[in-house]
Amino acid sequence: MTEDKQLQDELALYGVHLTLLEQVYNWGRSNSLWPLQFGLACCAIEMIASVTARYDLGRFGSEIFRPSPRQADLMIVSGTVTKKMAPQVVRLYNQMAEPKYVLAMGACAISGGPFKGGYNVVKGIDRYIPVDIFVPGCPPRPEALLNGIIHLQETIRRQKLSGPGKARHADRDQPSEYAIPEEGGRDLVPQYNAETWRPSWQGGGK
Amino acid sequence: MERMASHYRKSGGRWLGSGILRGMGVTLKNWIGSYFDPSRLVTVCYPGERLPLPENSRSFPFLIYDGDDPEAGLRCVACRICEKECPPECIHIENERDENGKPRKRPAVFDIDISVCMSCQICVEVCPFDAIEMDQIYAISTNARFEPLRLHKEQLLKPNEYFRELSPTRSAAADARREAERAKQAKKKEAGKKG
Amino acid sequence: MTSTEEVESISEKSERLLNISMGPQHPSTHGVFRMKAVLDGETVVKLTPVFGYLHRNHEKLAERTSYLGNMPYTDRLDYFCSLTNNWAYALSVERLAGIEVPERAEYLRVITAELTRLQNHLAFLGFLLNDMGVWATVLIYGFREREKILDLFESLTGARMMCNYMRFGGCRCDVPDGWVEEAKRITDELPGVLDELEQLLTDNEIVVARTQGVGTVPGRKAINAGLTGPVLRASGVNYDVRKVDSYGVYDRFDFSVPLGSVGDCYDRFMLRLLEMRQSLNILKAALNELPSGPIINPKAKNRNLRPPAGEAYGRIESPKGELGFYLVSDKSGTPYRYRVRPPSLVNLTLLEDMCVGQKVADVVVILGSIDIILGEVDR
Amino acid sequence: MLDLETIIKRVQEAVPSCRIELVSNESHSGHHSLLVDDGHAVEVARFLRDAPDICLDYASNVTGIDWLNSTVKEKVPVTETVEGEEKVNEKTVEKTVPGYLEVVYHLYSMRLKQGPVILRMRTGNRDPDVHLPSLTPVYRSAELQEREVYDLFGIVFDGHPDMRRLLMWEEFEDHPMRKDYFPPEESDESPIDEQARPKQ
Repeated sequence: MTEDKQLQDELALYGVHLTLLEQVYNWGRSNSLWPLQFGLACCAIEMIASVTARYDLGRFGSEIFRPSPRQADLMIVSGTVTKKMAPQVVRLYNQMAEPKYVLAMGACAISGGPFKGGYNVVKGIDRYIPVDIFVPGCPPRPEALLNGIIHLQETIRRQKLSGPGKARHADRDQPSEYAIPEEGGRDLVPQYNAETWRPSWQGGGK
Repeated sequence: MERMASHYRKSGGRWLGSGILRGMGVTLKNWIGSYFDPSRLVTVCYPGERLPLPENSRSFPFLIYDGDDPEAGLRCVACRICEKECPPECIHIENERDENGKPRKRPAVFDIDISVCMSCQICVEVCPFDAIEMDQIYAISTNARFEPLRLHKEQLLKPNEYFRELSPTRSAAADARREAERAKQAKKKEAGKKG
Repeated sequence: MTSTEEVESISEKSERLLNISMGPQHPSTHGVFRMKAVLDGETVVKLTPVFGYLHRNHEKLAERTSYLGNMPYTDRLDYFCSLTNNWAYALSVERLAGIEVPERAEYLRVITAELTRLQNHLAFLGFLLNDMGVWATVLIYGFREREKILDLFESLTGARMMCNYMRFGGCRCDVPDGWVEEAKRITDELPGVLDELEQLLTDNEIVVARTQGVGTVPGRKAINAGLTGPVLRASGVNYDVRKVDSYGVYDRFDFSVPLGSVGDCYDRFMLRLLEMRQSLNILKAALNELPSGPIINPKAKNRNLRPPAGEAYGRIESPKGELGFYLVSDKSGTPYRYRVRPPSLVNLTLLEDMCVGQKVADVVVILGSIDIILGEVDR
Repeated sequence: MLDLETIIKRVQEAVPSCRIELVSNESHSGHHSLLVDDGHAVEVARFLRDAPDICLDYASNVTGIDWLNSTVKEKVPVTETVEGEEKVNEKTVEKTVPGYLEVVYHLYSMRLKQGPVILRMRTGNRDPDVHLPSLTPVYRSAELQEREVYDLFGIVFDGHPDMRRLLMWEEFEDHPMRKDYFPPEESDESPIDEQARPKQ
């Protein structure tokens, strides 16, 4: 890859622009990330603020919030995911078409945040669905969300579509839907999705 | 005394559609204004340009040290008040121990989990030594959940000069408090020697 | 109210009836609210609200957190109005522990609370019109002005939304240099903005058609159902906790309480526009008269506060309605019982009554005109 | 504003068989309250709402409190015969006060702009299904709040038109605001908690 990059840069000096289909594809996708219109709690207000005039998420091609998961590429989990809400969040994720990304915005979505001790709070949405970007803060400023989206765009531009280490959505072995937890008598069943998540003392994360 | 909203109750404009046209006048004014009028030209093109943050603005806590050496100038004495008072319990402190296992007044471990921190600055408020303060760095985003969002002592330690730059008013007040405390201690010591 | 059996028998009789579920992910429900509606064609026959999708155990967590530690949690109740939440909680603790508040702090509280009311109502207009199908025009105008107020909050308290500003016996920090002048400038600017919003909205034929006569609540019924705030006053009931209790220093300001006459969505929407003008009057006076002095009672204890055993109920007029905190102390460092009286939840009591008989598209407008925040509904 | 003694007197005149007593409150707020027996609570509430000079037409806040069993140390005089002499000694006896659940209503008058008058009702014990009468027929504003109390404290309100859980899902078994409720064991993933976890 690095040699290709050098060659590309050299040729560009002579006015010859070469690119890979992969790069064009990733460039196109990264600049039209349509988020799901889906606000959970306090962070949703900062998410809305980042769409309005001062911060203008539209500059990054993400101003079109789609109310339907079928048309969305990016799920911004903006707020506390309660145990009553978690099944719907996973269902919405399952309904989104590939390639899809998840951005956990704010302390609550990452880890349960200040409410992590509550009986009805899921301690981080990464227990049920894979998360690509984490933006800490309570709530993160709109700039922090923009920063997270820029980070996600960079991540997308680096993704490979074939060969080893290819992106999750390009890998047919990776699931694109995850089990929806059920509401049990005392807690959600299961408490976390063992396919995607392990407690931190067993290595944590994926 | 009370105004009735019914005085303001209208049933549309003078003729059908005039209300809508008036409204569209407002949107037109805003649209044209968004090219010329600075009060309607509000977009800040982050990340290229950024608004200056006010002095009081806060994001996550950091630890202050005096002088050049972070270990020698560490203000924190591991009294663990902030750990106890932190509402979401995101601070973890372990004391340094001497050979006999007795705890020293220094933290061996000082971790803040910013994936839990709610930026409430109660740790700053309760700290009797002005050792912890609120930073203004907000542009943090990570790919991983655990390690990058858990700040260790080494990452948290920042010099007092950094704080002076961040907030001249609050750092000046803190410096004055510390100076007064030091003078009081010295006086006590002297009095003790005399006595 | 129609009972479930009745509706089931109706749906057996007629196959015209349609069950639809709106939410918890729905662009108009202002968060994670869900409504189960039974429709006859376009008309709503029955509507059941479903709560709890944002129930994050505020009250349970508060029972193990210190009195001071609960202050930042109150920010996250009604996350638009952190400062009024702070005030209500501080007021209850002050009643419980018998703490006096210095004059300057009271003025600062009034100033921040009225600024909160302004930015809440600005955002409310945006969301209501968004629900009506204006998409984002008014929302963007409203948020443009709201950002200016949030800048004030940030330079005073350090945060845009989660201010955590008030303390038992006063406020946490004094105003920075130039803050009062900046606040005055914005207060002088805002009437122009309100004029513009009124010009944009009040005689717009579509707004009038969508809101007048929709979701009407008579005053007697509103009182019995415990509606408070703008929703109650739109039905013509003159009840504003700022006037009735005159907590803080509200009795020193000359302001009037706008009232509606019909109690429909139009009145609720108009009333907020008028209320903003009154808030500006209070703000102007408070900023001019801001006295000097301490901002916190030096005798007041915040850390390790252990109020005497007993209970207290403190309430204020938050932008949504009457926000109350009921605290029971058992002399320990944490409240024995900590209860929030959420205006957003109680204001939803009459949601079904307002919606039945209306078209399904009006449900969205009615919900928008009540102005709920899910963080407070479910806590 | 009528004082509570007068209100008690008026209530006893209007609803003769009801038991109503004053519960005093030592804190600085001075919010004393009225304890009503559950058999007559609805009648009392209706009287308080409809009497023209009391006119408590608005129930602001409805909430539950869980009081656990508590032990109270009491000094009891005991007559003992020591060496032929009769002596009155004071002896400390531990007494268990059974716990109960309590519902508190904060009533205001919107017409007279007065209040609050605080009504309380108590259950006899802390059993899983304790019953109290619902005041929703009198005050519609109690509808959602009583449902919340049922959900979180497990008090069943008789006469409530729609007694379902408000916040938790239907299959949920516990009543989480009770003092003896503990959330289910969870694998806690916060690094801080993990550090605090004893190393195995």
